[in-house]
Amino acid sequence: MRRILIAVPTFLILFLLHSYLYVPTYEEQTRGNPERLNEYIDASIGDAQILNPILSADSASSAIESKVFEGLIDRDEELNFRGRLATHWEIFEEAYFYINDEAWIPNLGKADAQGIIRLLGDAIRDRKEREDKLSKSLANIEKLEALPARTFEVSKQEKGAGGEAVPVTIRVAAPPRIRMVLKDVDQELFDHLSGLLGREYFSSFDGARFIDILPETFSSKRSAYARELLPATENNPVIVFHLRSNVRFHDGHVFDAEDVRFTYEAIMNPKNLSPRIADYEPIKAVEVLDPLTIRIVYKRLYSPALGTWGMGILPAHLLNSRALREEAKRRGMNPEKFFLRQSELSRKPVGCGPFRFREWKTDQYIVLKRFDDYWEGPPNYKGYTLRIVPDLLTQEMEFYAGTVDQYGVEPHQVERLKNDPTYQSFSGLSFGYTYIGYNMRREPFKDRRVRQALGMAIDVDKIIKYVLYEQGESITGPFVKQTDFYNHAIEPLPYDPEGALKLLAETGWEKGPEGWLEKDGKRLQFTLITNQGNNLRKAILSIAQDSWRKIGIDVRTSVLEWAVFIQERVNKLDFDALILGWSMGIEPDLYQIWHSSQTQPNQLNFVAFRNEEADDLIIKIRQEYDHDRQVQYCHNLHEIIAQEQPYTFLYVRKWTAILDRRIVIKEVDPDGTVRYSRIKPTKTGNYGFYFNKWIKLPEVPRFEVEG
Amino acid sequence: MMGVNEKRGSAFPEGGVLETPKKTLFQENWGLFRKNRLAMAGLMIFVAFFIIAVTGRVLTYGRDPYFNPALVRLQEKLRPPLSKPNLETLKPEEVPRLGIYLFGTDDLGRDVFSRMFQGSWVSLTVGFVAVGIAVVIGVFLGGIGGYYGSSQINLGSLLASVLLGGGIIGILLGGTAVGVLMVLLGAAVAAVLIRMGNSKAKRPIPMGFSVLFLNLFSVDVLITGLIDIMLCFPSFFLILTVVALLPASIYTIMIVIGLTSWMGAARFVRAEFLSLREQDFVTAARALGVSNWRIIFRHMVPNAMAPVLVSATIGIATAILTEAGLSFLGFGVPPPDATWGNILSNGKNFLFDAPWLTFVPGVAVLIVVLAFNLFGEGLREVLNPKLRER
Amino acid sequence: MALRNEILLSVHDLKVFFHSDNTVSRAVDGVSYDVREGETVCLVGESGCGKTVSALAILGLVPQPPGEIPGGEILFKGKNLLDLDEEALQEIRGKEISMIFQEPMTSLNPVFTIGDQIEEAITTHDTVEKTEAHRMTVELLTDVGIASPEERMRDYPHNLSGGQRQRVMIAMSLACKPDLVIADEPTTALDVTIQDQILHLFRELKEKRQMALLYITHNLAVVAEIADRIHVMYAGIFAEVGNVEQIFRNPCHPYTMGLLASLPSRARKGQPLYSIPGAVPDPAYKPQGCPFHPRCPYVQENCRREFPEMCDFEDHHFARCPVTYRQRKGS
Amino acid sequence: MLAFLGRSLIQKIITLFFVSVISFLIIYLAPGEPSQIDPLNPIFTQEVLERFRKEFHLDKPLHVQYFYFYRDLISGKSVSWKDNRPVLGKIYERFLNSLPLFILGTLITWTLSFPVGIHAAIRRGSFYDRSTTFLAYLLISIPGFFFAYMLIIFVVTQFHVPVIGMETFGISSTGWSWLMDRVWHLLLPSILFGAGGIAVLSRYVRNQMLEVESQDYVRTAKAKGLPADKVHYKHALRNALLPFVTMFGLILPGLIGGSVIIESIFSWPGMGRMAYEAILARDYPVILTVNFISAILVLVGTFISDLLYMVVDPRIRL
Repeated sequence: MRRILIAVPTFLILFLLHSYLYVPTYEEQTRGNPERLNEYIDASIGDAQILNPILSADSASSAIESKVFEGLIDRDEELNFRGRLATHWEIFEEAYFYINDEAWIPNLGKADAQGIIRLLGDAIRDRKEREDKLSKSLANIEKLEALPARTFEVSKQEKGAGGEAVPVTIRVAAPPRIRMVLKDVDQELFDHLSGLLGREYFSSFDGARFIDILPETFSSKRSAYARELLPATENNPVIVFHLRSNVRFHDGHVFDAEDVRFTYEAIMNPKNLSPRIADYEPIKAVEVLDPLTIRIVYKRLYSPALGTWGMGILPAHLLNSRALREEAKRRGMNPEKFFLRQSELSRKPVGCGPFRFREWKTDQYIVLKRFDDYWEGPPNYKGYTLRIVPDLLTQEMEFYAGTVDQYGVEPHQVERLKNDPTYQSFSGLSFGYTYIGYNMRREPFKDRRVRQALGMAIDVDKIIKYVLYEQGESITGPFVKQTDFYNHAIEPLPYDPEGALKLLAETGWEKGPEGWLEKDGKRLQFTLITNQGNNLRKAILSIAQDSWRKIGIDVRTSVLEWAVFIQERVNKLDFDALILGWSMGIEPDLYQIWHSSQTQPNQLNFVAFRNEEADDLIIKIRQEYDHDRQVQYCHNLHEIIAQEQPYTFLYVRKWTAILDRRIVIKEVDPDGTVRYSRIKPTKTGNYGFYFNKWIKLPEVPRFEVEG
Repeated sequence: MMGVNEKRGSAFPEGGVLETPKKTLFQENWGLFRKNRLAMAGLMIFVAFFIIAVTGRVLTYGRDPYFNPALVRLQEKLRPPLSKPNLETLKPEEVPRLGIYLFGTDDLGRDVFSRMFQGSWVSLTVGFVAVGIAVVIGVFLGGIGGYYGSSQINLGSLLASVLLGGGIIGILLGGTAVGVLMVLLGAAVAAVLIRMGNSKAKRPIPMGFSVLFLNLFSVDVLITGLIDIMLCFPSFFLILTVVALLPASIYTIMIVIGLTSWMGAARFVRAEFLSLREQDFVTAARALGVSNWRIIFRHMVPNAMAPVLVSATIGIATAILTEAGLSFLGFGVPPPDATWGNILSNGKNFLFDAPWLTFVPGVAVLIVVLAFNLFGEGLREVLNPKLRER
Repeated sequence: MALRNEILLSVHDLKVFFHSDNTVSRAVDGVSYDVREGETVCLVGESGCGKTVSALAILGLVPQPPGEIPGGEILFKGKNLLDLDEEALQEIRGKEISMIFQEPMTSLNPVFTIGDQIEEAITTHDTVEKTEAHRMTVELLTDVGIASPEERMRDYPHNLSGGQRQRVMIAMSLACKPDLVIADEPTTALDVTIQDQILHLFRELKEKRQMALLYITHNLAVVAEIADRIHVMYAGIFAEVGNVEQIFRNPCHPYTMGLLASLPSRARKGQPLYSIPGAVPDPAYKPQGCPFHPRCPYVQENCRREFPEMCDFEDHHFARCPVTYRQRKGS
Repeated sequence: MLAFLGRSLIQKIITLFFVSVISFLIIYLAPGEPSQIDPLNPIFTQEVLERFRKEFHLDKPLHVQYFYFYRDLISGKSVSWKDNRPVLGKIYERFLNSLPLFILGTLITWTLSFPVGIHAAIRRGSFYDRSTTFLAYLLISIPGFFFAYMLIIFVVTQFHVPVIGMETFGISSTGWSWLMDRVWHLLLPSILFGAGGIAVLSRYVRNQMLEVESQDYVRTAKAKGLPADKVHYKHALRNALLPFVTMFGLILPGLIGGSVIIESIFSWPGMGRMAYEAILARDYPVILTVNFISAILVLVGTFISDLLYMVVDPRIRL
């Protein structure tokens, strides 16, 4: 017995230790393994959730999806749109209005469709004599036609008196309509036309006259139906995409316009619960003109629309309803309850991007292999792997050992590794910013001066210098800093605690006996909250608390778990001040975050920023298709927001990355000469823009073009 | 073992020339305890820690604490231990009290020494309060289970308490109407029970009400059932779930750790009570007409405390470790309160740049937890005669 | 009793101390006695007087530490047992000297069958076939008066009554036909009728097996039935030594007198039973002088100061009491 | 015997019911909703959120949700809200990953604790005893993640071999060396997994042995002339082992447990991490299923330990 008790553990320990002999060292895995050079290994803290671009909403999934799937367009180094699956596209507008036969047109009186056509036609011909604005709009009209009157029926379900569903039939006898085709989208068209047709021409159109409702009990909804079914005017922007020919999916199937249409329909199918549905809701129709041409008509002016077509295109032949039914049958599941989310393809995606999916081991790794038939030519790397390493410290160690090419590097590590000859480092501004937001429903934040004073008490430059190690820049407004939309003319708030105290004194907050600021015997006290899991925000929290305490503000702090933070505090508008960040799209659409209609619980304007001028600009921005005009609106809006200081805008972080110096861009000229060049971030800070041309070499090469 | 020492302590009744030196139980145990050098070391560290923690409470809190753990000096970040502050960049009030950064500074330039000092108090509070809660609940439930073990709970009282409790919860959750109705019903049942219960002996209970007096199960079944249910939850996960879901604060953490770790104490006390209840001195006390509560608190609780004391000491150690584990996952005591756990887990991000941020709190936690454990082990040996060395 | 036989065991000036905290308990404080072949020697005394410890010392079972044997020798068949190492002692334990303990309830291992435990005693010392060991066990159990031994052998100790367990203990101690059996209060935990049966069994077995018996008890009545020689022990020393006749007829030490006076058979009807006042002193705090003096009715000034000498009263009858000696010899 | 079985079965089912209700209430009444409903993601509109809620039955009254949930669970149909995979499948996959860790950890704990504890008891008070006591408490006093980092850094810097993950990343070898590679990767996490266990168990073994060593039958065994090894390792140990046999039942719940911290540090895709991520994402089906299964394992474990106790201790017969 005693011998067993000693022998067994001894043997066990020896057995376990001897396994050491079989493990390849890091040396063998990296330098000793030439194949390693052909593979790029990325590290991520979390696993992907679902590999379907229309369903996923997390960053790990999108990292993979961006390699496997390809969109119609994307943005180039200068952030302009660039064709991918689409070679080129046109944007124009179709605009409609109903003939208002009761309106009095200046110099003409009442007019029917023909009359209006004639009037407009003359005006277009004679536009040079007109005032500037209208003439521009008129010049933009390419085609003008009258559509005859027509009648149609619409049936709807309504709730009856007792809550039961009642079918309602609406008979519409629509009057004639004018259709205009515009060369460019023009959000001010009808505004300008009303100068020609009379100020009241569009607004006095009463659609209710043309509607009959059965049963009569629902007549009260007449005007609502009229607004919906017979809008006086309608702007229908149209995008026509011309698709690239001979592009293949990873399974060899040829890509065509049907795939695009399928992707759109899949997003809109309520059964799929796609989180992207809001982006595509403004679409009125998607029409396949021929296999390589697709036309998308929008219900209304919506300038961010074009950007949404960067969405990865799904293979229709694998995911359409027939394919899903077959898959359900094969896997013995109920076809009635089998949708896109259930499909195996959400875990084994097929797209037409540069890499094809190979393997996904949950919470371990996702392996992609080069797609040799990629339309732009195959990437240099033979494989791309995303390793899931949940701990940052072990990620760092794997990186030093060379078994990971990239990891979530922290600013202080960049500082240390920057000067290491084996590594190259990149940084460029990111698209998100961090801020302190104030609940303007509450005292003392109602006063702009208090918000300004709070902002002035925090030394943002010091935060950037010491906490971010210069891996960030200050920011003054809600636009992406490297785009034109950002107004560089605006100066950031100065760090000036004395000035802050002066501002506060103006509003009645004076130092009390204990050193705290007081007003009417009440101490200036509030709670600053942020979410758990973000060390930088936690650091900002401590710094802000410390800075504010220094000028005598009694700040309490609290760090909350994400879901609790959002759902209990932010969504219920139950907070004083919070630290949070917004990750921005390039599109300057600020409607959800800054428009005054979005201040209800569960909406994103939780600080309750209300400003009429800003509201107007926000609407204009999202309807404007002209870049220069959009930029002008944005600059104005930026100024207003900077003035009002609903947030203390802190900083925008930089993308930071550390790579082995041996990873370079390799290009082969048509004559076969190979050129190596250093990886350089684009103007927008995206160093991975040329990822497909990257390769790792055994030694750092001589670069032909230095710079 | 040998029966040699059994008669120690009995004095000679008459003409006792030589009195055997009398020792109280405490003295005797203390004597034994002192011989255990590891346990003594543990105790001494424990006392030192206690003093440090209390001093920390005094010196690091308030508007202008002597050691300010929250003072940010960004330009002085990540200074190694014992380094001198750069006096040119610091305002006079920002210079560390000791003239040097004894344990270095952290990523925001805060003085690690001050933070550790404050952390000692917070860690100690977390440990003591959490264990205090666990002990109180454990002793209370275990005591009831052990003492009233065989008393039966009847349908009526169950109904009344479920209705009352459910009603109150209902009102709190917003269902006012249903809640009030339930409370009223519960009160009615309780009233019926009390009236009937009092007059039970004199006249028979009317037919319809007798069902209320139907015995369901014993108190002991209820208590052990409760313990069983609690034991079914993996404890760290239960703590994690609750801490993650509730707003993070030092109180949440203390309460949650306390509420999830009372089962051990309850079991000890229950077992001890079950055996004590049968012993003569309790029977005697009962025969003298001493009230139940007095018997429990005067006679039984002190006797049952030994194992609880041991498990409480070790429980404090565990609570400190649990807090550190929660901090690692980001659910520990939130800033600005410093605990050793959150200093440690913040520090690990800088392991290669500032190893002291990991080692100072890591070693401190190690020493204190070890001290508690050794002290607890020493207590266990002393209080359990079977393990006693002679 | 004639001194015809060889001396089997000879204990000289044995001392066993126990160390605790800062005190030393002198549990056995210099005892000497002989056990001859086939002889029954009794150690008598109240509990706590060192009887059991002195017996355990013979088998080397005094736990060290805290125990310590600072002096004396135990000669068994000429070898000093105190000098032997653990392995040599194992050879002797069970094989040549075996021991029966006070508590039959706890002295048998609850997780083995009694058959296993007895067979183990046999196979430890003799190389015998399993079947042979089995046969011998059956025989032993029959010898000690266990009915249907084959079945009992498969029982666990908790299936047996106290008397049966003690019989099993006896059987186990006899397994290797030892020359000396030490019985430490073998009947104390049993009720009176069973006690009698067991005593009977001892006498019977002794006749049959020709073994020596060192019998330890606090019960003088038992001693009268079984002993050849008696050693009355008090506080780690012998108070009086003699054969049954001498002790019972002519007790010389006040302690022995007290013990005898407290025997129920000596009490007169209607009179309360005599008991010696006080209790055995704590071995760590023995009184100076004669250890019995605080309880002694004949105590004199000298007794409080001087440790008494062993006095030779008659042929092989000694007592450690100069006071009575002076009285008897002087008168 | 049958009565005992029946009674304890009923008791355990009742307990299970209450556990299911309580865990359900904790999860559902706690603030926060599933992360699919991430309201701060501008791409989610109110309608999408409502649709998600409906899909997850979150719009129903609580008792109806309870019913739906446990119906799905018992019929094996519940799916994770996070990635739409069947919960049981997910758990099984993780279970397979955690299993080797659990087995090796338990093996290390049990094989090491016994010799250490027994030896310490036999040589009580010796230097060996004191140093193992100290070491044991040292092991349970180190904060787990601190210890883990120290170990990893030590091994990585001294031996230059990978320790993270379930196997060397991208390993191409097969057969025996593949197996041994996995064993190596198991080594550190299972040492950490077992460290606390060794400390607790060896102390327990020691105390249990000490208690038994002072029993009369051990003295009897010595008096029989048995060699010391036989006395300690047969007579004493056999008795000291009784309570440990019952512990076999109690390690059962460890099958589905797992340390989030160790698994995160070692990139081990085990149960603990899954459950942790499920908590953060409010993936109710996963949290509740894990909880339910672990409750079942606890109950089955105690049941088995009761049975085992009856088997090994001849004194207990029901």
